[in-house]
Amino acid sequence: MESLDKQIRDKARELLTSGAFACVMGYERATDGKTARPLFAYTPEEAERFVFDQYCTHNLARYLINWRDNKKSVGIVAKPCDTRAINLLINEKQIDRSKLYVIGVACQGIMEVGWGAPTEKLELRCNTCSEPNPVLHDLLVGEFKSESPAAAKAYADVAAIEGKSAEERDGFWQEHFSRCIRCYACRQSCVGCYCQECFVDELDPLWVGIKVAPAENTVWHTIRAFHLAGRCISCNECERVCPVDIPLSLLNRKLEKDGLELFQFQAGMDASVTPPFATFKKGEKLGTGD
Amino acid sequence: MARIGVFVCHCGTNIAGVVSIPAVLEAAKKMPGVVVAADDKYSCSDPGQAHIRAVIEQNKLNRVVIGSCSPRMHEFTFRKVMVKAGLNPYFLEVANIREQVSWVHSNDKEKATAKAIDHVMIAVAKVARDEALFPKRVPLTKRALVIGAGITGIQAALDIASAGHPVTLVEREASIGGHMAQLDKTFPTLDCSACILTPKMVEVAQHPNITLLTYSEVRQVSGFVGNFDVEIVKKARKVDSKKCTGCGVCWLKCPEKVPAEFNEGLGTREAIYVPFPQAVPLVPRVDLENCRYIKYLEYMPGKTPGKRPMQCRICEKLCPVQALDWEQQDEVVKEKFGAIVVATGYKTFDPSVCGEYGGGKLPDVISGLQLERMFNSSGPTGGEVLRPSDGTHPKTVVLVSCVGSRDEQRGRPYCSKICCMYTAKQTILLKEHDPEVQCYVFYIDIRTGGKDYEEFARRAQEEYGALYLRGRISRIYEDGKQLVVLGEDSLMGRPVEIRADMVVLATGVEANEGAAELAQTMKLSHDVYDFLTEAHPKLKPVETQTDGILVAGACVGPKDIPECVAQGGAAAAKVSALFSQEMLTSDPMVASVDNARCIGCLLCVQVCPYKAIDTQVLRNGRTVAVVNESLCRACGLCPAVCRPKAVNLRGFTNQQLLAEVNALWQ
Amino acid sequence: MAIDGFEPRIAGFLCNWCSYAGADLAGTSRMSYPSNIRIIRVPCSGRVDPLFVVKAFQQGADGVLVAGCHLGDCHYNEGNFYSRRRFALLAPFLDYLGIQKERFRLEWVSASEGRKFSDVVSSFTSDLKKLGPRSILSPGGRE
Amino acid sequence: MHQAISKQVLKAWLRDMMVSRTLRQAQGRLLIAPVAEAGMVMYRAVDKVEDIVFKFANTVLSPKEFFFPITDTLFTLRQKDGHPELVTPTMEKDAVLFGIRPCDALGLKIIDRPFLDEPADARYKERRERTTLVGLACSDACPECFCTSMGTAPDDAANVDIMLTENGEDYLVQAVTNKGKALLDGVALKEADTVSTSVVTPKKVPAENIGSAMLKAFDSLYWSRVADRCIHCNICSYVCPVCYCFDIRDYTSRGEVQRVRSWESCEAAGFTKLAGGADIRPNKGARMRQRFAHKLLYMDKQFGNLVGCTGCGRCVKYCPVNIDIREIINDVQKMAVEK
Repeated sequence: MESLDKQIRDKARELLTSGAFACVMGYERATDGKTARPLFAYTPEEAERFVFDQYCTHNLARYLINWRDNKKSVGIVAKPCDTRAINLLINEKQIDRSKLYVIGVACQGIMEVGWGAPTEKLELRCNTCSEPNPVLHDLLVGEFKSESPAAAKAYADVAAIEGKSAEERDGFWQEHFSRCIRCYACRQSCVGCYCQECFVDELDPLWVGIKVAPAENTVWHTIRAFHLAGRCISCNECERVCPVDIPLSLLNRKLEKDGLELFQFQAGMDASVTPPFATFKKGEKLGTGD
Repeated sequence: MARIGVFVCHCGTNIAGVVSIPAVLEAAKKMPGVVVAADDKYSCSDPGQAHIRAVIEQNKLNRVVIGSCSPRMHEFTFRKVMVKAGLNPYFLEVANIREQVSWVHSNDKEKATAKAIDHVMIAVAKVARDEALFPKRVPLTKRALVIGAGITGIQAALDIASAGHPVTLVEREASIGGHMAQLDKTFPTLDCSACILTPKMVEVAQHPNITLLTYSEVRQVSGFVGNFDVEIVKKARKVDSKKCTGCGVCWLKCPEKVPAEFNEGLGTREAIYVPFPQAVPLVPRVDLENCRYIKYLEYMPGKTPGKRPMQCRICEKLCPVQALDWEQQDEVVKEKFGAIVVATGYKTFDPSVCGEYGGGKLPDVISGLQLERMFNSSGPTGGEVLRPSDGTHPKTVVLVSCVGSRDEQRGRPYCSKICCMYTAKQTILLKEHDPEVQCYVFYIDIRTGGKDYEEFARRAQEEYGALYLRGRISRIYEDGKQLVVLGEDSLMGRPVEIRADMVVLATGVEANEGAAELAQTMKLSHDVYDFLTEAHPKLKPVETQTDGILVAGACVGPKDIPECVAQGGAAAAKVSALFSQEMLTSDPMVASVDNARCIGCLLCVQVCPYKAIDTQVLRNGRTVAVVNESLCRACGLCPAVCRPKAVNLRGFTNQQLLAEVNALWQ
Repeated sequence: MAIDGFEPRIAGFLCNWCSYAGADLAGTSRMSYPSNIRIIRVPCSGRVDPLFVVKAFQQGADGVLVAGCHLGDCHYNEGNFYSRRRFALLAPFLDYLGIQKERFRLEWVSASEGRKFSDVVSSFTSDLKKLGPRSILSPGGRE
Repeated sequence: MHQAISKQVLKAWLRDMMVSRTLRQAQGRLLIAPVAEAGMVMYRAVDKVEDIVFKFANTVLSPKEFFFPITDTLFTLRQKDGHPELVTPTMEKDAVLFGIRPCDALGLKIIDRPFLDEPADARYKERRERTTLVGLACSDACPECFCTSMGTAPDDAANVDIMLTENGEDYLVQAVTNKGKALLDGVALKEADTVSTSVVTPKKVPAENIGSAMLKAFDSLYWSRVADRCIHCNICSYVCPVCYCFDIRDYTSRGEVQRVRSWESCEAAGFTKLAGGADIRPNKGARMRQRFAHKLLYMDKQFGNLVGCTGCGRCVKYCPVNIDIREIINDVQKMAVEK
């Protein structure tokens, strides 16, 4: 079995040599020499820098939107959760599948990393992962997993919050939201957040005040999460990048959990399925307004 | 700069008796943008309206809030006042302080006043964000398309044409007339179907405003009310209808015989034929499947092994006017229409799926429509009721109702509405044809809603001696020359066995073939049985969700002739009303898309109930949504699902609604 | 635990065709109900963006009512089916954030149901009185 | 000879500051100090000395957020008896910022230029003048920091009022300014017996003449290649002790208007969007270059002998996609040589 690095480099070199590809996105070593960072290879030579290991945390599908209007094709190294993100973008007509080459990586799980601080601890998303194999790919590297180890405990932490009293929940979130510095890194890292102008940046109507205050922050976080309802593919980049450690995945996965229960829908699994807010069933029982 | 005037109506004591008008005026004067606040005894009265106009002019107001009764009452009245005062009518908001305040909170005047002030504040906040709106006027094509030329379509076409508008009537079959042409007599009057239908058919053919396109199908529909672009395929008859005189020599001499569809498979027709003698137009068509010359032509290029078909062409040789045109091809007609009436009718349930009734294998188990053809003197049996197996006259006839109706297991849970009545009619006609006949009817319920219907059904039993047995048939099988009908009489609670000479199945009504496809072509919705959906089951029975497209007759659901005629007329009336306008005025309160914000996810396209959102490609190559203002009904689903807030709904914009929310409890 | 003298604030988004007309009918029929609700007219319950609901809570609402035509009766055929899906997800989400689910109601009130409208406002008001005021999300937030 | 303060006395001193028993001040001072919050260390106003964290690598946000807050109400406009009334906020009490690192103190020194050069920013000026900085020397170097390359050092006392350096059980005390001396007035200091502070040596970065190197690399494609992976998340600007860009807007609520200044970042799309929709930095590469050019070139040009980086390393640590200013400085120097 050839190493993942070599398989990715070989394919990337081949794509870039063909002339049909503008760029191949993958990972290279970060400046700490241990962790990884995104690499955009434009030439076959640059493809030699590709690596893949359990520190390749970034969801590169986030960058695909930058290539939306490009005439040439692009290649992308995608973990299973990243491939769900690609499905999301295809479903929302943001990318053309025919101009995309997906090097799917069967994932062994990603470790929690900070710059210069790789750990041996699996990330939260991997502990709650329900799909360890790429849902779409043109080339598969790595070995398919036969079962999902984590699906059962996917929402234990969400259920723990649900189990608290309303006052406790309110206190919990206000503590976190009041810490928010509104850098919008959560949005910037998100595959689903590709609006030309985010509602939070809009001046007219002014949905969210400029003032960084708990009430405004709450509106921001509520709507940010809700705009991802039925769309979040649980890559958890938002939480990873948050400089003040707001547990954003607890918001996203609450909506994912309820979306699964109410609409039997999980984002990104199949690009051809209509998202839950764009359809309905007349007789369905949803617990609200039945 | 907004200069807002607030007018508070006393409504006599209706409002002023509960709400403190001075307090509301005082509060209103402090609201942002308000330059004047005034009151009226009755704002809607002539003096009230004149006062509002005067205050608007004196204070150079450009926006107005009126605190009064519900906007559902007088919004329109006050809009007209705005116009008279020289303002755009959409710079007006009505604060509901009567129905939703004074009339419901009379027990606490203080709280009622506080709520009235808040409602005025909400309206002031909204009016500041109002935009001038201008209705668009678009020309319309005063030409109607009627699809389907059964009795419904015929009626609709005649009524529209009589109102003076050109109509194109499209019929899929070679002749107009539809199912009604197949019937012998009609219930409950027993008048001859052909006698009442054919004059209308002739009238259609001769009406100067009606263009008849038979043997034609609608292929594509685009556009919107007043301006539909339609593509119609005129299928090749291989007969030049301009030359043909309908003399009939061709079909009399055609050697090929095929089962006659018009006669429900009883008897035969030729390969060049008219479906029935009174066909309109009386122009035969060549059946491309069965014509010997056509088969020969198809054989020649490939020269596939096998017997070479004969070249025939007898019809061509005999035709006195050389009307046969073997070169004739399908022709596509593209035309503009202002309105479309869909009257595509129904088909009857196919009983061959029902094993217990012999599954279509027993020759003497026939359908109601087959019996109709036998009754008919121009039918396959010359008006004699004969057993298909041996041509003898049946003496014991069992009629079975609800075949393919009220049957959950076969996916037809609905009542077909007409079968009870036509079964009763057929028992009478059977008896009239042969007084020795004894009829038995198996039924679930006898449904006879309609003028003179119940009396008619009773006559079948009481005067004509039809025996009605309540219960289902469990099995029909052949025993010698007779049929054994096993069933249950559920009123007596015992099994029944009848030895019958013939069984007639009252087959139910189904959506016509291709109904769902046609609905998709026109972006109409249909139910799970493929019946088209009307805009409102009670109040808009012939309208659809698409303006300018009307539905009538059995394509919406099972209907009898009087209903179909009424619906055809109703649809025609709607078309005439539409065509009475010189220009169409579109409501300016519709959705619009900001191209710069649109991300092209097209969620709006998916949720729009009116298919009013299309896509367009911008110069930079991006695909974005675009609203067809003529189709938009302003429900506001699209702005609510639009994450980047690229879609907005005029009159209820994000800016307006957010201003209202922000004004709550100020 | 009811708080003496607490008057909850309710923001009501009513669809023009059914619920707003139902509220009018309550008035025409002089059916008295608590004055705690402030009404915003919308064309359809499907027009109500979740943002408006969140903003109403931010603006100090103790409860938010969204009301539309009964399912199947929507003036626009299916608008309320979409709003039901939307709020079926939003309501538990707000609850999760600490805004109890009792503070949000999605109701179907037809134009003939003046009585139902009055009952809905009465019961919502009394439920909110029991729940008490919302402590957080005062306008402008905490400094 | 070195003065020192025992840890016990230090805590008592900090406690006293808040209530001002010994400091002859009408009211106590606001004490801002590093505290632990949700697993991070942040500067917060404290009311209990027990909450203060004395050993920490560095805080997530620099103490810039106290002088130039994330969100700052400049004034409030409200109605009073039918007339508009303008209310300008002022500090209620004098303040002490305890535990500032030399890198962050240098950061304040740097942004003093834009904020205090005339016309001075009133809000910033008041906070600066009424706040005493008590520095805490670093006992460890973080893997990401490079302060010695940017003109300061782990124990640099130049930009604080008082410098504390951990020395066994005590802290060495340097009263640098008069403001510092005043704060120490009456505090029981002692003489340090031995001095055994550890010497910390952060990594070096070739920052000499970086300005001229930046000029040479200005038009390079390099910037858009780095920007390829940038997600424009603003984190670098927000954690930076020097970045001082902001946006001002009016904030209305309940008939009251506040003029609010909040942090902004040159990395955000639309940061330079002008009326009419034009954007002078419309692409990612231009925004990426702006951040580094501002720090390494423009500040020097504008204020003279000033580099807008203190080597605190926060941007390196918190960047989600590893845009590493040290790598960039290296690359720029290399490009300059090649040119």
